[in-house]
Amino acid sequence: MDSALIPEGVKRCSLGRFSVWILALTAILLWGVIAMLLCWFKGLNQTNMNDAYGFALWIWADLAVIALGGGAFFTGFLKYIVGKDELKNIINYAVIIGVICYTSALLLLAIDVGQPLRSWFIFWHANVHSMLTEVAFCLSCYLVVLIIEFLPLLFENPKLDKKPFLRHLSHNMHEIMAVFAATGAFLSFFHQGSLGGVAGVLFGRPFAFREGVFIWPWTFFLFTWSAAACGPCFTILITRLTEKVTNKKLVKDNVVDLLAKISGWMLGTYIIAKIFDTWYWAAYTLPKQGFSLIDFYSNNPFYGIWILVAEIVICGIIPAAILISSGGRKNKRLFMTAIILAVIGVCINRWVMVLQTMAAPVMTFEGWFMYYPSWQEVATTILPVAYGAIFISFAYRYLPIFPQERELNPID
Amino acid sequence: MSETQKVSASDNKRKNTGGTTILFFLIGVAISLAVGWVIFPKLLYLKKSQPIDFSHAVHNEAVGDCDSCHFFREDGTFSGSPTLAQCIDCHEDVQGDTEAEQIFVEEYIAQNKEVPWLIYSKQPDCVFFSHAAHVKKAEMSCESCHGEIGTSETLPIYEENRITGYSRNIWGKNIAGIKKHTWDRMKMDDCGECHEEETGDKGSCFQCHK
Amino acid sequence: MFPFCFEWVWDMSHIVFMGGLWYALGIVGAGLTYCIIKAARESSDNHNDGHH
Amino acid sequence: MSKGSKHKVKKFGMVIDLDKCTGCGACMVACMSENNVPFKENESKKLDSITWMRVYKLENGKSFPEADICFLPRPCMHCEGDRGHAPCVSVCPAIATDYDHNTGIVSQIYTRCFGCRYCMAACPYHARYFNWRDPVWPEGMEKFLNPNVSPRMRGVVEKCSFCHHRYQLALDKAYAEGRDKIEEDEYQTACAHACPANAITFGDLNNKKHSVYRLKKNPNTFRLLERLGTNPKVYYHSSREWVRRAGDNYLKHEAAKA
Amino acid sequence: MKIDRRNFLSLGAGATAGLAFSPLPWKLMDDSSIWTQNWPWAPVPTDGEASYVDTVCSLCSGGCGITIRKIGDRVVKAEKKDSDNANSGICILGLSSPQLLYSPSRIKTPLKKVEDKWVKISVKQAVAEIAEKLKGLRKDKLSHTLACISGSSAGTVPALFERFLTAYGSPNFITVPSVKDIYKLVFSLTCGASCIPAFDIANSDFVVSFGTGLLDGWGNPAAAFKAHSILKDNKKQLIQIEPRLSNTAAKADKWLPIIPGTEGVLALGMANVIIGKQLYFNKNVLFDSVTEGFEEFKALVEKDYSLEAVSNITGIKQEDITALAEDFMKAQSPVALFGRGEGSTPGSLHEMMAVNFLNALAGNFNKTGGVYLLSEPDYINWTHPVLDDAAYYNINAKRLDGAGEGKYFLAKHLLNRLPEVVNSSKTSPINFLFVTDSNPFYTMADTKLVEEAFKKIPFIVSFSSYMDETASMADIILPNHFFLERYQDIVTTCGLKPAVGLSKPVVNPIFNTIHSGDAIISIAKALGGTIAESFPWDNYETCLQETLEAKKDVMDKELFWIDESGVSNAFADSSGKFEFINDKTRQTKPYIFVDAQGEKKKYPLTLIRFDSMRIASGYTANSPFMTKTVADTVIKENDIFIEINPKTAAEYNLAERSKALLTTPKGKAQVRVHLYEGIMPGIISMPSGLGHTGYDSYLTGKGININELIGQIEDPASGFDAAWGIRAVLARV
Repeated sequence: MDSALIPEGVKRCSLGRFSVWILALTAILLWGVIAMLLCWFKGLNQTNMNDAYGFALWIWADLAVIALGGGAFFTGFLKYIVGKDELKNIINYAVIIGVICYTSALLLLAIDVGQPLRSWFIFWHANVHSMLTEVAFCLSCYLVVLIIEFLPLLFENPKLDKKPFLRHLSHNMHEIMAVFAATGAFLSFFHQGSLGGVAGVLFGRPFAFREGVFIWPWTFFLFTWSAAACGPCFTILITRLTEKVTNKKLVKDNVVDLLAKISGWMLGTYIIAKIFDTWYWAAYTLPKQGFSLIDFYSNNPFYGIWILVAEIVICGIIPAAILISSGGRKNKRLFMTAIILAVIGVCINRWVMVLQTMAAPVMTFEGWFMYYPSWQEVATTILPVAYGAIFISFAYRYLPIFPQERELNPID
Repeated sequence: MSETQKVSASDNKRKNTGGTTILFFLIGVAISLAVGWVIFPKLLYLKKSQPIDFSHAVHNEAVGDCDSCHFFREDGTFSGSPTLAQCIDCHEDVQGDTEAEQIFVEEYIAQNKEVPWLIYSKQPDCVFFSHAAHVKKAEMSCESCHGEIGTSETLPIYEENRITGYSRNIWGKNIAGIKKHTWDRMKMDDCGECHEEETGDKGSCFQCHK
Repeated sequence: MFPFCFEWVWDMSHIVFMGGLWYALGIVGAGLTYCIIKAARESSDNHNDGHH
Repeated sequence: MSKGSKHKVKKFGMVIDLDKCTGCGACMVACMSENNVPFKENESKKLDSITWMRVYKLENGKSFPEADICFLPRPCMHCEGDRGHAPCVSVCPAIATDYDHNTGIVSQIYTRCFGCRYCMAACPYHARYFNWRDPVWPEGMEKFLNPNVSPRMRGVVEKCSFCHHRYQLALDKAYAEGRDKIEEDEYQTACAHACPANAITFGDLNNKKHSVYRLKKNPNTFRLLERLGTNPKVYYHSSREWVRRAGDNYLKHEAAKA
Repeated sequence: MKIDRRNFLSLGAGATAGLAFSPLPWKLMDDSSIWTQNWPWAPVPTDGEASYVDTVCSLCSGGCGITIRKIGDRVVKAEKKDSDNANSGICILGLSSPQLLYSPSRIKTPLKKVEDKWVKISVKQAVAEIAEKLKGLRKDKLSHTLACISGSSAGTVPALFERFLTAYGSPNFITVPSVKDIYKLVFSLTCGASCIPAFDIANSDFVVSFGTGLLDGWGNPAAAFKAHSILKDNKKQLIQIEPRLSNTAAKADKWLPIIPGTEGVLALGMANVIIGKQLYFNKNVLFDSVTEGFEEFKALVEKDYSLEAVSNITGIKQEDITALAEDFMKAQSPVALFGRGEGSTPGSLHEMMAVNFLNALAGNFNKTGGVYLLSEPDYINWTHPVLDDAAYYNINAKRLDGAGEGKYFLAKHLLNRLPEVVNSSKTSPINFLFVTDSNPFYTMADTKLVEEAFKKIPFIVSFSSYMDETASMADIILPNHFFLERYQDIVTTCGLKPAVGLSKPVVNPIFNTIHSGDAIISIAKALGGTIAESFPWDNYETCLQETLEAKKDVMDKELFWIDESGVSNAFADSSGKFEFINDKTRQTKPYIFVDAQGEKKKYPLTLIRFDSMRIASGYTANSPFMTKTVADTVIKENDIFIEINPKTAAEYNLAERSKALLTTPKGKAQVRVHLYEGIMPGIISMPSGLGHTGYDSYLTGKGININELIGQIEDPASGFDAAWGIRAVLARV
């Protein structure tokens, strides 16, 4: 029925099967939408956030999806600026994932703020000294860029492609895509960095605070770098997942291998910088404020030194080592482990920077603050996942995302 | 419908595309501009009449100045609109021959009911406005903010923003927010403008907010 | 965000921050406008070409 | 600092004598009553209970009978940070909170705040509170609301203002009387005024004539988390060493600030 | 021209572009945010002229001078009155008065219970119905079965009630007892005069408090706090002796934990040290000439209160006792305080006497920094009520509580005996009960017993302003004005120089309530005859005006009238000396200290109550603001916490916050535990003032009323309730 919309030369499942799949995802989406509406109409008392946890699950999810969505800017940067042309075979997907991640982030922020109808104050009455202002500006601008990067792909839909205007527009945009990609990379460097600054500038929170060069440019650098390292890993992970679901090979191994190799090097360098940062923080910054490292990893039921080990060693050094070595990349199982670990690693990092910062006591007479999200928070956090799956499903079905698909899966 | 028919039909359309497209575009623009500039303000504001008419001019002549009725209390706060207790001083009985006064005496004074005046310059609850700082310390005139209400013969229609509940005088009568006089608009930007001119900066938040 | 906003101050932070922002937005806007205008012209040219 | 102000700037602050504070909670209620702080049926969830002024109970950690406790009232510290860069002020994306260089008071504008709660994450004192719900006053009780402080709507952050409206009212009175300056006792916060033990002293830390100027110089005076560089304007006084030590973080073998 | 989809799109695009150049989207965006700034459901306080009215707070017996801030006709805030007057101050409760004034649990109109449901009635109707009932009772010659429980005995309103009972023909006017009753007894027994003590804490240089909650609500809290702060300023000593590290103990220079109930033993032990070391000579006091019974006392303490024995009993080290006694006597102006906690339970007479001997040994009576012995303000000089025969006959009937006779000869009122007296008779000896200015069903120990008694009483009239526990048991409620709505004279005698304060109406009554003074006058008038004759006043205000006469002008201006003449009253009669032991005290079998009820074997722990400034435990209950200040280690959701030493908790396998079943000989309750190093092992403590069943949703059902768990113990010397705790056992749930 929808064959006119399906790109030429590729095979898609039946509309019926597709509908069932979409319906199942929509059910999850609806659950999230209900939770979202509850938060909007009844207020944030629907969450388990409290005065000690002004930032919680949502802010973590925001930071995490923005880091994971970093695949878009970095792949774009590599393809258009650095000139790694093979990456054209995965850039479309990276952009789509980026669009999903960034729209999700904005949606979560819209639920997270107490007065969504006033949230435009952040632009109009901007405080240029606030990290969050920088984040908001760059985030929304970059989302515009992402959409611009996505539009040509959208116009390649067989039906839309028939309109001459759109066809030309798509063509023209392709032509100057390097300009957009460069702007996108510029904006991304800023907001990814500022997100690092969000926690790093909190000089009232010794767990998050970094001093001197370790706040600027170090923390900014760490966040940008980790997003650039792990974002492509996420793109690879989702690509592999899509291949698994569609039971097709969609991107050639050499493309993935190139991206993974670069990620590995990025991750490796990032982790060295991170270790240096942690060391300086533990050895010099903390003692000046009267703390020792172990203060932040003891006396509470959850945050032990394990989380530091997990973040830096298990989800940092190990995947970096695997991805850097060509042997590691060749071994399918090892490769996927590394990709998953890297994705988890950046999520742990964002979790720690947000939630552990809130959890650790600063005043000597307060204890650790523990928190678990309410179902409304969980549902609204899963909402983007369902939304993303639906988005990808439609995009995959109707848009020629993977240039190598036809070649890899010839229709007899 | 066959494929060929479809193509030719669209071909036909394309012929007069340029002209009609632009025409429709302009019609769209015109409709929107009319809605936005003319109809929207009419819908946005609810017109309300004051409970009774009042002539500032007559009163001003009788009592001499503004602060006979709008005075400072002993603690430095400003009394705002007069309460019934103040009016009774003169209006125990009907003084003149206006209908408004008769209504005032019969329906309010006699029944000891406060007049629910609609305050044109009412600022929202979050605003702390010190009349003392402006009138006493900075020696500003009432007109700089309240305009020529003091010499008016009759009370203008009060327009209430249906969404915000604000008096229209806050945004200003001009829907585009353009002002000619200092008193034409009373948004924060207008406060800031004068503060910047007079004191060198717009001031801190708490200077005007509570 | 704009120089006429209440909070605007002509200081280094505002000039750098907002300058960067408007610069980026300008590039994106100009690029997009260029593409649209070019596409519009091309599509009408195309149409003429097809007619001939 | 504002260009136009020729007069000497003020720096309002507090000195709280922990030897005198009995933990009675009068300051908390005075504050709530003065500032239209909402209340609800269950206020035992303390992380969801708005108390601009909160009295903490400190324990010395020793066993019976060496155990000791001390009460510590914690208003907003109105941190000066480095030249006005309080932890919360610089992070607010919409300038809903600012540092007034003429008074040293950190404001919070509820109608500007859109509830991102970044300031709460920034404040190490937990002095900032979020309105997780619409405040509700049972029928009739809205009558005691103070018109000098605007009630908050849900979804915004609020905190102690050093009863700034009392300063405004004092200034109004002074202006109306043709004065420019106010006396020490003309502007007192609700908590300082209410404290039955006179444990809270409030005034201009820059003014030699004000009691706080003298009291803050006592060697047994300390501030909370000074080492973080928050530069708070609330000073505490205690003759007990363990209490002074509890005011900041120290490494195990480090001596507390003298 | 055909309109097709393309034209439509074009129109839409044009409209969109046009809109962007019209004010509509921008103004709507601005207005929608302004809408969120002024949500119609968020209240906007109405502004108006501010005014300040001074009055006297009567929410507790402290009687502070306070200032009420009003905006228009609304009460907005209660504040400390700026004045040097010692009576000017405010505490957390006084600060709550605006909330209490507008509280949803205020009774808004007179109510009558019909088939267990409240029906609104008019004041007139209520008065008529009460009068009708009382007439019937009198006809049946049962006028003595009318009783009245009053929160206080001082001032014109209690006096009007007492006068009503007299005129009506009943001796059963009973006041709610407190430590003040014991203070009076201690001094009338040893100083031979009817006087009340004023402890000059601020000027003392060594204060030893035997469990007195100086900073936990005792006396006039605001004045006590001020005095304490002066002590601190002057670097003077405060020693607190009690088993729990209370707020007072925490502020003290030294906290001496003591086994509860043995405070009197410690005092006598200290006396023994003082006498043995002849430390009293330092004070130039020659005991044989200025005191009586000293030798006998000396013999007694030497015999029974050796250091070793006292140390064993009290759990305090011998050297600590000696040091304390020595320091006490070395001080220039030492003073010993007594009366547990906030003083809402009278306590053991002998314990108080024992402590007061220390004051005697220090010779600090009527000296700066010591104990002033003052007379009570005496300004109500009404003519005797007119009694008809019926009244005359019944007024001399035996008091139901037995006070003033036999073994209760020392006491004037014994409210604590009432439940037992009612419960032990087949039919209630009280047919009609007035309850005014008190909430006995809540505040009396042994709730079950009290409930049984109240249920047995056929007709109860409550004059409460609030739907409290007692009011909800009443048959008719004639709600009193709140103190901010009424005139009343407030007599303050707690630890300060006695003063009479004038509570003045700050606002017009906001509900259909009636001043209790007016209510009782109206009832008297409705009864007619001699009863009406005994109330010659038109209304309460004229009564007050006449009673206070010239003083009223002073009070209108100054709020207070302080009787400066009272100082010389002590030692006026009898021997004119301090009497350690005399005939009267010999009759009361000296020095039996009250132990806790319950078998030690079955109930190995001891439950004590603690008073907190943040929880009002008397007639006035907590405001929502006050409850908000209560820590989550005291109340969490509706669960109450008991404090327990971690060592003891470990024995019971209890961790912080674990639930436990607390059982005492009087009842059971589910509690949570809070581990507290500041409490003696083996002792558990629970706050008083919680567990209300009346009032509003801000208070009802929070925690447990400790009175449900604690029984009464009749003080063998005085007959007052002297229970300070009860034995208990905990079981993990």
